[in-house]
Amino acid sequence: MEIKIDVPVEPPKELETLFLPIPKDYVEDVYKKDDFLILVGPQHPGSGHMRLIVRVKGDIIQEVIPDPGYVHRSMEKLAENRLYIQNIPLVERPAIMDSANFNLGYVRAIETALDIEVPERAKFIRTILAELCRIGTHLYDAAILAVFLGHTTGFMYPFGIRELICEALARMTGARFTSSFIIPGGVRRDVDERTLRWVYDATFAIERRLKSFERIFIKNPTVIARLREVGVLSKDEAILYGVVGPFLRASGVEYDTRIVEPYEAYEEVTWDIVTADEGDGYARFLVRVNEVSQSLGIIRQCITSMPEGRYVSEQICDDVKGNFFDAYGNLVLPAGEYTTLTEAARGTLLFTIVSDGESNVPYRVRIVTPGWLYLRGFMESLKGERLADLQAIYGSFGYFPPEADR
Amino acid sequence: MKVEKISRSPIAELKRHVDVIQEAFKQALIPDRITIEYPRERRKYPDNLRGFIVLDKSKCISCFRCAQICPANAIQMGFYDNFYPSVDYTKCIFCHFCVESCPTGALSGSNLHDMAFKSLEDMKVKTTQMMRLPTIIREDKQTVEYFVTKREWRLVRRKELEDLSVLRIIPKIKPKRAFCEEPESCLGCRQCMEVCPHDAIVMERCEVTLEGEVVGKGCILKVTEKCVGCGLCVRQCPMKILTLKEVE
Amino acid sequence: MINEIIATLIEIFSSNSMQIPLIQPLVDYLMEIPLLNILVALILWRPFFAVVIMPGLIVLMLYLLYIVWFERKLTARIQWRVGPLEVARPIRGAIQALADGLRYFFQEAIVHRDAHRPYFVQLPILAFIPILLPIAFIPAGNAVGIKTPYAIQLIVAFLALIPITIIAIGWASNNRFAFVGSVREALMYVAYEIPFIIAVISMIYLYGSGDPYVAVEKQSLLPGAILNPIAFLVFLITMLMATSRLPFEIPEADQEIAFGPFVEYSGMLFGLVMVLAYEKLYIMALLFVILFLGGWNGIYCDLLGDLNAPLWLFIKTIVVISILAIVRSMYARYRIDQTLRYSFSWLIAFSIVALVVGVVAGWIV
Amino acid sequence: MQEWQFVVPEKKHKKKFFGNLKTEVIDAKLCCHCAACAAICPVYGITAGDKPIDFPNWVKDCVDCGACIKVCPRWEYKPLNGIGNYVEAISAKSRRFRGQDGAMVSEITATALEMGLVEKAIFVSRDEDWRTKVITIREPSQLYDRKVTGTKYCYADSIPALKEAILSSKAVAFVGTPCMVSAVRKMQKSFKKFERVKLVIGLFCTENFYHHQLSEFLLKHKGVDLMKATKTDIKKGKFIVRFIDGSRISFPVKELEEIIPSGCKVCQDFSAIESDVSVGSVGSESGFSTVLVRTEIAKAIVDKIKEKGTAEIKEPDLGAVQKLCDYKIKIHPYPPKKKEEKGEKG
Repeated sequence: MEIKIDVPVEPPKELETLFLPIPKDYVEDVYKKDDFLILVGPQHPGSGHMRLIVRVKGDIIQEVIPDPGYVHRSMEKLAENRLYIQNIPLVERPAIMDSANFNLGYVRAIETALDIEVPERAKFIRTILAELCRIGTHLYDAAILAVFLGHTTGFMYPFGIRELICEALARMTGARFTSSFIIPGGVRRDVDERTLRWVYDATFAIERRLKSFERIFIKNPTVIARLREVGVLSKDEAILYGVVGPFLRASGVEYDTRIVEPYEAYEEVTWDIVTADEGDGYARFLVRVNEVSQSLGIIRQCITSMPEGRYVSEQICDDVKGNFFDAYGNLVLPAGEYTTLTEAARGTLLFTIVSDGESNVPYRVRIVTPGWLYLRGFMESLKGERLADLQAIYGSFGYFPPEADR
Repeated sequence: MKVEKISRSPIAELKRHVDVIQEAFKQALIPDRITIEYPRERRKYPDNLRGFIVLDKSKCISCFRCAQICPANAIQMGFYDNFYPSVDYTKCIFCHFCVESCPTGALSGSNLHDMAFKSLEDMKVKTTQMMRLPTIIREDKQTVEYFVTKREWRLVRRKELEDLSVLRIIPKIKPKRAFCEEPESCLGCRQCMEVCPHDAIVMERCEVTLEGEVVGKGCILKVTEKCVGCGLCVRQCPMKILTLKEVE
Repeated sequence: MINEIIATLIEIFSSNSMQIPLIQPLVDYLMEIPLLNILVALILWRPFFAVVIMPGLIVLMLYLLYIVWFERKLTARIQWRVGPLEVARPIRGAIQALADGLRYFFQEAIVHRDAHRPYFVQLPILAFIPILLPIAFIPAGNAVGIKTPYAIQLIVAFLALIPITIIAIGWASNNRFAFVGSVREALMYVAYEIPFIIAVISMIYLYGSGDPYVAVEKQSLLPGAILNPIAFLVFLITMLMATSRLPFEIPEADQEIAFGPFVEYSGMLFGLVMVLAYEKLYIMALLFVILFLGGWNGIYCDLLGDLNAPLWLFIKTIVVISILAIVRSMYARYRIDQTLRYSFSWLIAFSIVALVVGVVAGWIV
Repeated sequence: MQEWQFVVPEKKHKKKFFGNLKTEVIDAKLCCHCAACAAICPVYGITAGDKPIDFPNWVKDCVDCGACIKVCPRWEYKPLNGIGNYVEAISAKSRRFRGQDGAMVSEITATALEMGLVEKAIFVSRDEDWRTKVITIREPSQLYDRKVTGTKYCYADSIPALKEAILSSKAVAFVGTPCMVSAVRKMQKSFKKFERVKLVIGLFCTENFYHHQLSEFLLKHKGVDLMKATKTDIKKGKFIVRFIDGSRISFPVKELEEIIPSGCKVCQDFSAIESDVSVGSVGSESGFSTVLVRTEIAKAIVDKIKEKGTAEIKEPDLGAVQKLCDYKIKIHPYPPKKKEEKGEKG
């Protein structure tokens, strides 16, 4: 029932000085209706670098208005002033843990432009890298979800396991992450047999550690109580709001770019799409947890069926070492527009490169990151939940502002 | 593949509680600790780890490739007896594009990944400092490595210290030489001559006064034996008539 | 004149002083020295000893140092980490809490513009009164501050005051999150207080009196935990809720509302409000030990004499708290509505069952 | 060991070569502002644009290579005049494009592109204010833009764009005024790379203007705002400006005397004698343009046009062209008359 307060409630002054992306009369309307505006973020233990303007009535969230762009780095504009090859470290930066997938999308756009045929071995190595980064991102998101639920152990375990991923990346590429390892035409260096064996064993070690993580966090009754039937997105809603990636699959839609238009070695390996029906926070979490095991399977298959051969296409150069500048320094794409779809860890990632055919820098680079795509669904799923569920849903979506803001 | 349903029966609920408590106490008694106490024990990293960049001055042909490929604009070419790179570690992102670009293997990466600088000025590492690894103060008494098998993942601590090696790979590249493919359209601007760091391109039969005026007519540009194939003249030539050709 | 006063004071003190054979020679030697003997006599005076030394203030401080460090160490151990180590490395960073306290002490305590300044500053200090008052009533064998047959009821009553101060803190610091936190604290207060009191009442029924001595003496054979396990369980859970520990760390949910009522505090004031929950836990654990674990019953050591009882009480308390500390790294945080539902359905039902059991057991015993 | 030779031209003064150019051409009011020197300058120091050719502190920056002198059409200037020799003369009107008159420039370029004779063509487009800007045509569809076709009576830096084009592609077509055409020919003589310019289309030209002077003059004296203009034209000694609303204003070219650049005052080449094919409105009725085909490649293109029938062909009246050539010789004497010089001096 509605409780009327006769006391005139004035909206506080600071709301005007905060440059909120909402009109002034909205704030007045909120205070007239004796709702409550809570500004979560951009610097808040329970939010990424994004301000969420939460309108609550009692404990129930009426509406959430996002204020993204706090970590906007104008990546697309920066990309217009650099050589094509120099953009590779740049496009990795939006999602640090997910660097290989971003790198892959950009590089594939260049390859479609120059129609380079990538050798098989390079494809397999790329697939391993992409899947390692996918696991790393899922673990990272699980950790963030855990700490949002106040479960510090659940925060530490995935980061501990992620250390092994970083080690594997370091052994393969030479950097713990943002390893600008994927270049047009292949990869920068060949990966020897010992490292591959090590990664193969590491996958099992990761699985063992995930068991104890499952006991203490995934199947934790309090976690289940917090996440189940929270932030439900039905199948139609998820499609309507353009949710992508695991979060779309959690609502029962079998869509995965790796299946729809397979790009690297994903045709050679066998794996299946993980889906769930509930579409609630717990389903979103479980889908990603199961995807981790799928990715581990993919990595093992890739390593066991790793073909021999070149690691970089002979159209570029016979050996990257030493020829890097001559091969890529003055790369000019034929005029046109080249788009690639990649399944990044958090969903569909779109790269578009527009080239004018003359200059050695891109005319336009368009990056549409998954975070930006499912932000709307995230906001919609918050309506009608309790204030404490804000963080639970946030974690269940694994929203990553730097990725969305680019 | 669907994710499996979680049963809501109180029995299963209780079992999960028991699992949690069991796991917690197990870890409390025998923890699977993986923390590395960093300054005292150093982690073993692979040799190809991208770390501090080391320059071999004798090999460097000052071709400016590293400075031009650097995505972060961190490399500047300073002049000593010739042009040599110097890395600004406030900007460097350790992508090692420069190392990959170096045609003679003068630049090479080391697996020294933890550098401390006293001030921002020190982070602009000079060429002289780049020629060897910086002075290292070792606090570490032992080396740690992640030992991974199919069954387990643990830390192995070994007493001997890890040696911070420099991974030197000399790329297999045929020596190149500047070559003029269309002499008829040479402007005679002598840009190639001026940009050449090794004075490999010389001009004959007409002299240039101090004001830079050319006296005489019908000059000859010459690529001498000194050319190391850095390709600067190729990039400089306004008519794009120079190329690099492999010498056999 | 003065000498007579001192003489009478020493007379009063030593008439009712702790008898500890272990240090008796030292005490005798010190009693010879003038002006020092009155100090020794005062320290050994039972009420003073109970309130100030053990289980009183000094031990409380030691306990605070211990529990903050131990909790962090244990959590780190479970989480594959090392935990606080660099402060006093030889003793594994045991004085980390002291270092933190020092940092808080020298940190600037900011009182922001919109806060109600006097209350904002006073309330953290006022909050200590309901913490310290129960200590005067908690007996440890012969060492007791104020001896009364209604000690347990009084302790419960004083404990009930603490949430009010926390709510007032939330009001004083005029902040959205503090507001939400105080409301949650109020709701939690209602949620845990009723089962908690019912559980205590059931034990009082069981022992037939609110007198700790009677309770402890009745547990000489069987501890109360076995006499009334349901009350034991309810008391344990309500203890977690009352001291806002995980999984019921709802009022100051760090990630949701950023420490709730204490969001605006900094420096020394934050240090004060941070240890509130721990001190509350200490008092409740003392009560818990007295009610369920047979208080100061234990193997009697002749050398220690009167010191036996406080020591046993303290050891049991520390053990209980140390075991409770593990919960922090096991569970995530429940939601406020879930907690209320549990407590108003299950906990109250349990506590009523516990009351019945207590009445029956009390009638039998 | 490899060596090659280049020629350093003769110096007239004891200066760097741009100094020579400055004294001999620019200060002697012979510069026709074709921007060939700006294009060829290896240090990119020579600046063209909508102002006289200049090289800020050339004394220091000029590398003294003499390329600018090699390409300058007015260095040791011998004016060409008359119609020049041609293999065929037609008057045609394009069926596809709409241009100044017959849009034959666009037609020829489009045909050349379709035949694959050239990869790209350097055209001059304009903005709202009739400022010229150079664009590169890659496929004929770009020529449907009315901004691209149609005459602009202002200088444009076509030749710098031409140089960039030849560095990147093998065969280029070029459209320009007679002075530009002769500049391109001179470049081709000096530097082999410029032989990649396969097709040079010359335009009939009496004189050309600086944009700022022209727009300022029109605004001051005629109250004409070029922003609203859709077409400018010179017909029968009259300067005609058409507007969006269909109205038109016209006045004799004589009035433009004061803003005619000095370089044009000594130019007698009306019909772009050195070009492959010259196009202009003179000598045809309105809506048609005269095409003077001079070389084989142009002939091939015109034959292709005929066979495809993308333009309707008529007989031109070459007398009119001849008349204008003589007229230009009359009004632009070389060397300039004494009294004019006096007038300029005074």
